[in-house]
Amino acid sequence: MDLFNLGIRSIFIDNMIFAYFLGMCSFLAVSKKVSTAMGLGAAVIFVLTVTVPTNWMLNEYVLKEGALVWISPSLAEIDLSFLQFIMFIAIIAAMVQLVEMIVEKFAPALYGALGIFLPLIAVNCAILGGSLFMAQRDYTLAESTVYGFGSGIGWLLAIVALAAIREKLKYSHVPNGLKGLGITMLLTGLMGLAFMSFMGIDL
Amino acid sequence: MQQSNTYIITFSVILTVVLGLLLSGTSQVLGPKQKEAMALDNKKQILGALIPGEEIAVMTPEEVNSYYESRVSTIVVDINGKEVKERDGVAVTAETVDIAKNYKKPKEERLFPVYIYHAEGNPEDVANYVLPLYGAGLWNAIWGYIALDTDMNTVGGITLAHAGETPGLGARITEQEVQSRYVGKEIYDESGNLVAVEMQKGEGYDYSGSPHKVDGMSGATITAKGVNNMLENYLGYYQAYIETKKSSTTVAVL
Amino acid sequence: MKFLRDLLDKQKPLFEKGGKLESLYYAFEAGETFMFSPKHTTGIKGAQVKDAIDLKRMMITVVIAMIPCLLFGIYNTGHQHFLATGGTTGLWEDFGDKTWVGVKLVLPIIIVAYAAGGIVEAIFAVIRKHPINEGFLVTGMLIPLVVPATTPLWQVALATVFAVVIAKEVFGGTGMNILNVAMTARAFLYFAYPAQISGDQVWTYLGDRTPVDGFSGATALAVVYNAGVDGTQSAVEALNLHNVEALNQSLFNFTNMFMGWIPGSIGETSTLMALVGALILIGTGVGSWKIIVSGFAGAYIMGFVMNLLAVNEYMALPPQYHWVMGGLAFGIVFMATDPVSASQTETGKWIYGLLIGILTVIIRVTNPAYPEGIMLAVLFMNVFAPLIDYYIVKANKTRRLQRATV
Amino acid sequence: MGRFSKAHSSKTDMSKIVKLKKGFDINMVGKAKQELADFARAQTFAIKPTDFIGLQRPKVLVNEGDTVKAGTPILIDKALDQVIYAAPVSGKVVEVKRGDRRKLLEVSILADATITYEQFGQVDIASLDRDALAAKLAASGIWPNIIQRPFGVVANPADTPKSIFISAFDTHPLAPDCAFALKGQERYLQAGIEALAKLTSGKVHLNIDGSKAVPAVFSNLKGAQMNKFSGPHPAGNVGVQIHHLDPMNKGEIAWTVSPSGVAQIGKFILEGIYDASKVIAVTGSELTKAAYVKTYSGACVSTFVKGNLNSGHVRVVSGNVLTGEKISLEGFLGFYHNQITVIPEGDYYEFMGWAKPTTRLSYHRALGLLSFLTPNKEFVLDSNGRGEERAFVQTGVFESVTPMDILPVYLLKAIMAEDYDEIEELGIYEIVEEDLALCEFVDVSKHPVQELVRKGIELIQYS
Amino acid sequence: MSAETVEKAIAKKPAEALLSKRRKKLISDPLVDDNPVTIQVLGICSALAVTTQMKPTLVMAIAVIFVIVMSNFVISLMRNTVPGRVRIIVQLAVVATLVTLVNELLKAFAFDMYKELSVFVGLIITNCIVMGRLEAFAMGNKPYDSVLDGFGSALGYSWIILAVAFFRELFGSGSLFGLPIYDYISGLFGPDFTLATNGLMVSPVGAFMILGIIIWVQRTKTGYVEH
Repeated sequence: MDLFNLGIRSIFIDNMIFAYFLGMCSFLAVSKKVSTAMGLGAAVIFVLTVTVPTNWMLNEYVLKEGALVWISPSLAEIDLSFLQFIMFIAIIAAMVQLVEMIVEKFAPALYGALGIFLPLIAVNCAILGGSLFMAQRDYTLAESTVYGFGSGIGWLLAIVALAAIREKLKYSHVPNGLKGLGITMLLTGLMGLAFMSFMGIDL
Repeated sequence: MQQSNTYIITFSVILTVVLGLLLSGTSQVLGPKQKEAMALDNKKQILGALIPGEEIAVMTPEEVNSYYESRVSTIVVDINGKEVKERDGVAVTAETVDIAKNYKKPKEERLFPVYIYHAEGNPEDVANYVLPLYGAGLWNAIWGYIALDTDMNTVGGITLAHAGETPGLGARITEQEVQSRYVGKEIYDESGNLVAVEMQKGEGYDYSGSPHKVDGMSGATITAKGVNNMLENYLGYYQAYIETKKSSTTVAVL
Repeated sequence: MKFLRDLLDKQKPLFEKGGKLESLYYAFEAGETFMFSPKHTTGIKGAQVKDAIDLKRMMITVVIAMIPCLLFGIYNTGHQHFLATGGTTGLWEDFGDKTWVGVKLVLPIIIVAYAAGGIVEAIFAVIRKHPINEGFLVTGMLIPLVVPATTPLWQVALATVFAVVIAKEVFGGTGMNILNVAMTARAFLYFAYPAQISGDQVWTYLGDRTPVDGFSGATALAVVYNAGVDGTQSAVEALNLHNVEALNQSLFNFTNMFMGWIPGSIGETSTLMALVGALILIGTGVGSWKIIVSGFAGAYIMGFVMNLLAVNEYMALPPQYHWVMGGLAFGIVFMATDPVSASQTETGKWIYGLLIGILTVIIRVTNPAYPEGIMLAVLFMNVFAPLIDYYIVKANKTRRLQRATV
Repeated sequence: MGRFSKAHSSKTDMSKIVKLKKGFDINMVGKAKQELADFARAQTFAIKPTDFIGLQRPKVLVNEGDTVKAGTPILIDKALDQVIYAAPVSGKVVEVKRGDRRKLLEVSILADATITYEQFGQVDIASLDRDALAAKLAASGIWPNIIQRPFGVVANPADTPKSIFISAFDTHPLAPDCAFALKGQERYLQAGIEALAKLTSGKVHLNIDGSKAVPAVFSNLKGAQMNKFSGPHPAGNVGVQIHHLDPMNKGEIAWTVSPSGVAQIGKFILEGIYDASKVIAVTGSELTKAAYVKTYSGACVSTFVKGNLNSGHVRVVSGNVLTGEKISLEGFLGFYHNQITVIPEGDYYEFMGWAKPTTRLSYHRALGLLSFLTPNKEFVLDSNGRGEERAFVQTGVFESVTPMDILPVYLLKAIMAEDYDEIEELGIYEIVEEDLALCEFVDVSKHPVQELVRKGIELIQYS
Repeated sequence: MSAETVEKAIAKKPAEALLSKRRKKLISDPLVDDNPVTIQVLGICSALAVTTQMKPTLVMAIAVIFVIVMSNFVISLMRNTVPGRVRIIVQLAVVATLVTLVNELLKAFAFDMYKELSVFVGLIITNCIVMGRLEAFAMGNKPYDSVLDGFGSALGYSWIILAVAFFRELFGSGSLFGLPIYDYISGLFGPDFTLATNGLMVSPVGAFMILGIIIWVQRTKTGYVEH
């Protein structure tokens, strides 16, 4: 039940976009069509679900203070947490590469759909954000996986809904100064307002 | 520009070594300073239950440290009120106990630090016992410290903090005005049962006659409920310890 | 009428192209077409005759459908005031006084909402050179109905301005907006000034009189929520027992809630009046019966599912109670059916309405922060309506495409 | 055939029966009595290039003062020059009227007392191959009766359509009864159908009103698949019928011909002449006498209308009130029109017209619209615009008057945004203006729907 | 072309002024006309979350300026030695190192800020402006120019988030840099006069709204229209 709760939280309440503004660059850039938004969203889910638990293991067994005791108890004093950022981002970059290669080899159809988005993802704040939040909040391995997956779903929901709205907005009469980024910002704000309905939900 | 693999590898190795050295060097240099900063932060929070926030805000780090050193001593107890000096072969001090992390464990395994506020330089001349609090508010975690007078019944002060309560509503628990409502309240009823102090619904009522009730915060029922639960829980966890102290002070008075 | 027409004809050249006040043309046009439907005729090619309805008439129909809620709301505002302050407790006693209290409170809110909305509309119309939208006829009435009678007027004005600008005008005006404008206004108030639109103190106007002993001011939703937390009595019992002692009557029995003799936002308390509005909307075809039916059905279904789970007393509340508590009926009838922000495909309307009902109950039961789920459910589904439509339109395209390749 | 929910079609070996529920019959005052009136004969006749959609670069082949016979070439389209647009009557060319930038508007002919015909010779269908038949029809002046789907333009004789559709009934307001208008023309209809069957690789569909008994004039026709359609307007629109029989897909071509066009083709086959005569309905609330009259394509309507009016301020419409065109009292009947409608002109102000109760006709039932109380009443409709244009507000009415699996509002919005892919995917190939004409009528936001449809078609056609 | 002019062209160019016109433009362009946030739509992610108050926002802005300027400088120095194939990784590594430095410094010397900014310092790594400037400018220009370019972009970014924070803190908390502005104002008008703070401003929604309106105003002024 706790895991379920965490999943719901990460999708709706701690939504990467509406609560933390993470992944905004690609959120704004790739939300013009539902089909591409869907592709990027799927890629984000995929990468988040893979990198958050991976980084959890890295953090747990390498970086944290005293994490290295599994090698030798004498290493208990060693605190490598200053390497957290650089290692996390390295893992993410590497994982994205790896995922790209694996998908290309074993699921060419999926690669066709996700391929162009994967390189974009390495520098998507939401991915790094997922790992950093995981570390800050001290999740367990299971929680990390659920959290990564849930955050991805939340991100996908947000970008796909935005894309559908933007497709509809083609017929609107938006003031010149607001076209593009401006209206998308206001729209994201309004969507955030709607997403606030889930804040405080306690299952 | 296409370079050979050897070049790339050499470059990467050099870069990694340089950056790694730079970072570990910084970490070595700054490490102690960071630990100090963390400890200081902790101390400020504890003192918050005892002296007004504005006073703490103007104190220099040295002043905080020396004030804390001279006025606060600590012990760690378990759920049964027994003092814990070490666990799993590691020495335990109040400063090393992470309340938030303990909150995740079953209460039997938790460690409960107690901060004893005493006359300057004299740990025997106790003024207050400060107990940590931790719980869930409306959105996120809330925490704080409560100071009990030596009778282990009267509230000497409370400090509350939150991670993300609604500003203007639940977030008001950090206001001096709200926290001061607790001062002078009692946690035991006449028949000696632990009842804690309960924040009421609605605001603007006078509860000066009821020692276990404080005025509520309008529109922040859930946060208030969170505070109530947190108080009830933590006073409950410390009940064993409180009872021992209580009996000892009662004896002393007699 | 002739005099008025002549007057307008005389002034018209001033506002037309080349006239001195050309820039204010649309403000003039709004006034003119409000008084006189225009004389222009159909074009040379295409339909030579037109249906008798226009957007203005459609919008005013929605306003008319809200009148029962408004009148009831005005009276109920006064009634609740007298109940809470120890006045007469009979429903129809002191009819005049109660009406007067209600009018005194509600009328200024309506005036402020219309004035603020109208001014913003006019400014945008003049600057952006588009006709003034009739949409604000509806918005200006909806906003007063979804706020408590005690809401400060400046907040009403601010919320109206915010909603009209950010939720509507930046998209190009009525017909282009994504979120329901009135709901955005309410959500704005809810998040910006929660103290004045939530809690127990805001629903009943007390004035400078002191409430009777035992008066709590809580809404039915709050009572049920507390019953869920306490667990000492069933939710229905809690409702039935509420306020019995002080007022010598059960405030929240089913009939009272259905009729609307309970505290709440001005226009939302009476399920009966909302249903009268629904009849008008469905009868005239202005509101989608699909959304209304599926909305109520969704709430019932989710209420029923909650019954099956029944972790606490709130969840065990009989589903039909969800229909009569809070603003569910009003929200589904008047907010969810807004043709602009709702799903625009016929199949989509079923899904849209159903999800609103379901979400409302979920939010009510599981979200202690926002007892009133309907507002957020409508907004949330407004956000997702384009996505629903996207897939339904896509299905249409796919059918066409498949037909071609088969 | 898609998931079209409100239509039930049952397939027999030969014909289909389709029942449509969506749509709306506009019930107006001024139906034509089923009798031929003795109006004075029309004097002048015109051929208007603007009647032929897609006729881009008309070239006039005659000069003012020339004498012509019925069937003499008057115009050609330089873009499709094998198709002749011919004189409907014999007589003298009195005017070649041009508008702005010398745009050709009409060529009018003062008719002889007795019509003489160009002789093309009888056609033996069996002995000609398809292309030769097409070429012969194209050169005679009757070809423009054949319309191509998609786009609703004059067909190209070089194409072979997948099928040819004839809607043998008209559900437009005050529309003429085809059976009455074609009485006695069975022979020509039969020959026309045979000729058309030769032109297509598929079937010729003859669609008749399923709510009535099969009119005698159609009952014995052979060589065509007879389908029955019933329901309110636009059940009689050939576009709607195509949608339910054999829908148009991208890249496909079908042709449509009106019943009077079929009869004209048949007459050409059997007698070798271009006889542009047809029986039209003279209708509308403002006429003293509403009846049928026999005349020729492009007739000047003044002799039918003048002296036949019961009020002064009227609008004369060539065609019906949904898809027709406003013409003057001296104006000419459109090439494809079989009907004139005369209604009151609506250029008046009305105090609080948007709110006060009215008994005017409305598809809706909003506040103060009392027309629903009298469902069988015949209404007098005038040409008032009934409000100003606004943004689309989606209430689902467009869908409820369009018995096709098409999303009209999405299509129209895509056209407004000039989104080519969307326009194509949402079904522009399946419609022409008349198919969404009812949407234009019922629209509360008063959009020029038919104009938009044409714009969309042109975007796709010329992209 | 005469021999003379050729000779002139070959002759060593005079050293460019320390702040020549061209270099000034490097700094001023990103402030308004080519603002990384409002025009180029970059870097919105990482910092909006901290804009509820001026103080953390200012710290964040300084951190971003430091990271962008330093990384531009370092990468520009290495631009001829970095292997093309791994340049993204190298850039990431350099940026991550710099960000870690900032984080460690904050932790040691401004612990309150460290707590307040939490993970958002780390997220500077993925701020699109940083990587964007490295790729677009530092990889192909000399160190000094790169520093100026980075400084300009970072300033353009900073004033935007500071402006957002200004309105959010003022309307949302009634204060600026923690100074209770609303209280002062109320004080001027007597005890009955109170200004209510707007809760929406402290929620993320407020940030989107404020930024949207800033973009609206700014683009209307510059006349920039996105298609």
